[in-house]
Amino acid sequence: MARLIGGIGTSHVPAIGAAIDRGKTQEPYWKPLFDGVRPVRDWIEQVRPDVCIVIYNDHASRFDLSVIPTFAIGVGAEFAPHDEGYGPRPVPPVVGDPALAWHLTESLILDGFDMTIVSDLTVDHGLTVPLSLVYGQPQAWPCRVIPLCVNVIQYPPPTGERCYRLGQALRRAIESYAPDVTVAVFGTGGMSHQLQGERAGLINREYDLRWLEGFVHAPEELLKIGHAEYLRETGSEGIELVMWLIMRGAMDPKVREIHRFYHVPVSNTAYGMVILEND
Amino acid sequence: MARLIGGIGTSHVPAIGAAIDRGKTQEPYWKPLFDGVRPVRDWIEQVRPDVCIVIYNDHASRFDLSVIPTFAIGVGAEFAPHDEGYGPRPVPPVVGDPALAWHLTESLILDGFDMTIVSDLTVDHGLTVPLSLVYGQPQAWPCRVIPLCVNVIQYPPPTGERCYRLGQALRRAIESYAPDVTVAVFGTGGMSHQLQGERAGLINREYDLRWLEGFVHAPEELLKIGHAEYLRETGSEGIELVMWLIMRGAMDPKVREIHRFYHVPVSNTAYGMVILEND
Amino acid sequence: MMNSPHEYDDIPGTYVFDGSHNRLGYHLNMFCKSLDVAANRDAFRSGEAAYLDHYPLTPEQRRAILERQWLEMLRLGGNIYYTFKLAIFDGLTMQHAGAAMSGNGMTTEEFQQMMLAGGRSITGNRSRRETPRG
Amino acid sequence: MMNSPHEYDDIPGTYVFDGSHNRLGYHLNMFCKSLDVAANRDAFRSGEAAYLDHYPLTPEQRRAILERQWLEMLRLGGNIYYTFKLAIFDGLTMQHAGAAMSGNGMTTEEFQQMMLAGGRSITGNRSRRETPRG
Ligand SMILES: [Fe+3]
Ligand SMILES: [Fe+3]
Repeated sequence: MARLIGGIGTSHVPAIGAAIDRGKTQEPYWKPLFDGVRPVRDWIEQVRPDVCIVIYNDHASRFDLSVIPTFAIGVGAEFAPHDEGYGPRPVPPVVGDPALAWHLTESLILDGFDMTIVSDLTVDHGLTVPLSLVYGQPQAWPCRVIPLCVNVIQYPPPTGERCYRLGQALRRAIESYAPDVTVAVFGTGGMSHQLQGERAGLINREYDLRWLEGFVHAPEELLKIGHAEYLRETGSEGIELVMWLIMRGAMDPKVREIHRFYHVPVSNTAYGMVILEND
Repeated sequence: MARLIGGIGTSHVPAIGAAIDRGKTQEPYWKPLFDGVRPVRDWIEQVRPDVCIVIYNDHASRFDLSVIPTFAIGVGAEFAPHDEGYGPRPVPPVVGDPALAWHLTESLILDGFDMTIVSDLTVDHGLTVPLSLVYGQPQAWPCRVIPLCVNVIQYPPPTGERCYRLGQALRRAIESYAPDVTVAVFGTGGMSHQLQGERAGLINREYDLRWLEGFVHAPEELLKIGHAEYLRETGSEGIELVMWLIMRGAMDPKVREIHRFYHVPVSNTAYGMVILEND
Repeated sequence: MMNSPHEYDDIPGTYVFDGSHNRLGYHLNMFCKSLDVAANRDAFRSGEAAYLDHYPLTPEQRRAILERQWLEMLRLGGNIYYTFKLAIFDGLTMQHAGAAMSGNGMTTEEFQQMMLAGGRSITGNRSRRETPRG
Repeated sequence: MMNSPHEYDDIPGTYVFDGSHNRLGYHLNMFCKSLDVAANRDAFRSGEAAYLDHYPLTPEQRRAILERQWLEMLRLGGNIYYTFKLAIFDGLTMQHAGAAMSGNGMTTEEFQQMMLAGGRSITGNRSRRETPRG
């Protein structure tokens, strides 16, 4: 039977990918960040999941305004890195797990989640930067990957509550899969940041730290936070945090916290990471 | 405040569109059908909704296997008839209602339904045949139309229960719209039919009639019907009936039945129609 | 192709287009979908085999398409709404396709008569366990 | 453009990309999206005004694009992930765009310094009611 072995929460700032790709991780600007996330490398080396379900958002890359899915799942065999204007990132192609992805899709839809099923999917920094953070620069990614893509660009994104419920359904779906595979779930995006408007550059450290504490120890209390509060307190792009709640919903209510790290700034963003195991 | 003034359930067999387009409605094969649906013309003439929300499925027309949304809503200003291999149907373009469609989208997503938002949408017989049945051959459709497109081609479609809940949420969404417009909801597809395989041509009159009776008077009892029962009893394409349940969920639990009609065959399909008003 | 058992597996003469069928028939169906475009229909008409070279089909899928084996296409992952695009290309009706897929030599006229008489009966067609066909 | 009031309306300096913004900025954003394709970038580079003729833009949107008025594009329905494609085309960074949108003459260097010092403070930036800017 498939088994969920842990969850990672991490921002997915594009500049982190560029820093890794260009070998800048030991430069003064980057060293504090890469030192701070070092434990995730050790942890993943130890738990070695067969499959990573990466919850992320597409940034006007694969999808444009013509069709905007709220929740899309990638059921294809391979996902090429998308060209985001600089050429595709020099990372290995992302290998899917169609059998498990279709199992999850079927389970989630029958469980009342209205997934969009995507066979033809390129993936942008939202998905590849977390892989690079966790695995570094291997010749091939050492896990299969199932992309779970969430709309957070077009208002309204799904609510935090809905995301958490999707995570709970994802857990049921994983555990009803017969083959004996190990699965990790990544919730990506956030923390506070705003890329646009006169408030560009907004960071709300205090709110982020309080939210992270709740995220680990009392996630149900975060579910009543509405979009207006996220937009106001964490910035127009900080609302990406709802994606972390999918990962959290997949984990047990009580978890063991392996690592927590917070750092400002990364580009225009506050960076956060947590690693969780079921207790 | 917007107001839901009634619901229509109707099959959307492409041959019905062809019969109307070619002036064959009084031929012996077609006369019983068009006599049977006549009351819908009188009813719509009387209630004249400003907007029709048409729940239908796309038949590999606008969407293909690359992206399959479970629930998609058309927020565009106009929807051209799709060329399904015979050239587009000679019917007027379908005019949307972006303001209401966006209101519904926002309300539904915040209410926990994971809509795919579609701005660039052509519509096939699933949507245009019901319009022709109800309105005949006008120069322009006398209502604005919001397409609500449901996956029923790729297993698994949303469950009947989920569809009914979507209908209830749709009702809440309609009634929270400030402008004073009248709205009708069409549930389309079905009744029993199977287009494919050695069972092609399957019709299950007895099941259809019992289901219709339950649909009108005890819809909650239909919600426990699973996909395997629909596939088995109503044929592989009869599962389109789940779309009627979205309309039914939007109506009151107790309704006034204005009309009911059932006829076999239309092409390879059992035809059904109901007209409902809130009591 | 891994496929966990489903309650619908015992329905006779029915090819439920689930994830397994989607994976198996993806390119077959996308070939059919390409016939939506007039220029593609012309290209296919002027050389079917060469046109199919653009799609990574299995030899069985290629043969089923070229020989218009409507039932075989479903077995190889075809979805009726896609394969029917090929039937439309050939100028065929849904009654023709229905008769051809019946797999018992039924003619189009016999299929039409069956529909006029109320359609194929559900009796004996609910489950492989109850059908002689098994 | 009809827009029912939202709780987020009073957040200062923030353009929430909701349905109203989507409708207003649809073609502006889809123009930006077209720059994903190298051939389109070449075409735009060799004649910006002519390239824009292919998109049904308002005169205000055209001007904002041609003059790289980053804030104005947001007001006219632009979404930052789309308009930033134009900034990438120009070889600009997110810090440049951030400084330009600040609307108070801040330089890119000052914006970078603000980020290094912990970013723009939330204090005074929660609501139009509390900001002098109103
Ligand atoms: Fe992001
Ligand atoms: Fe249909």
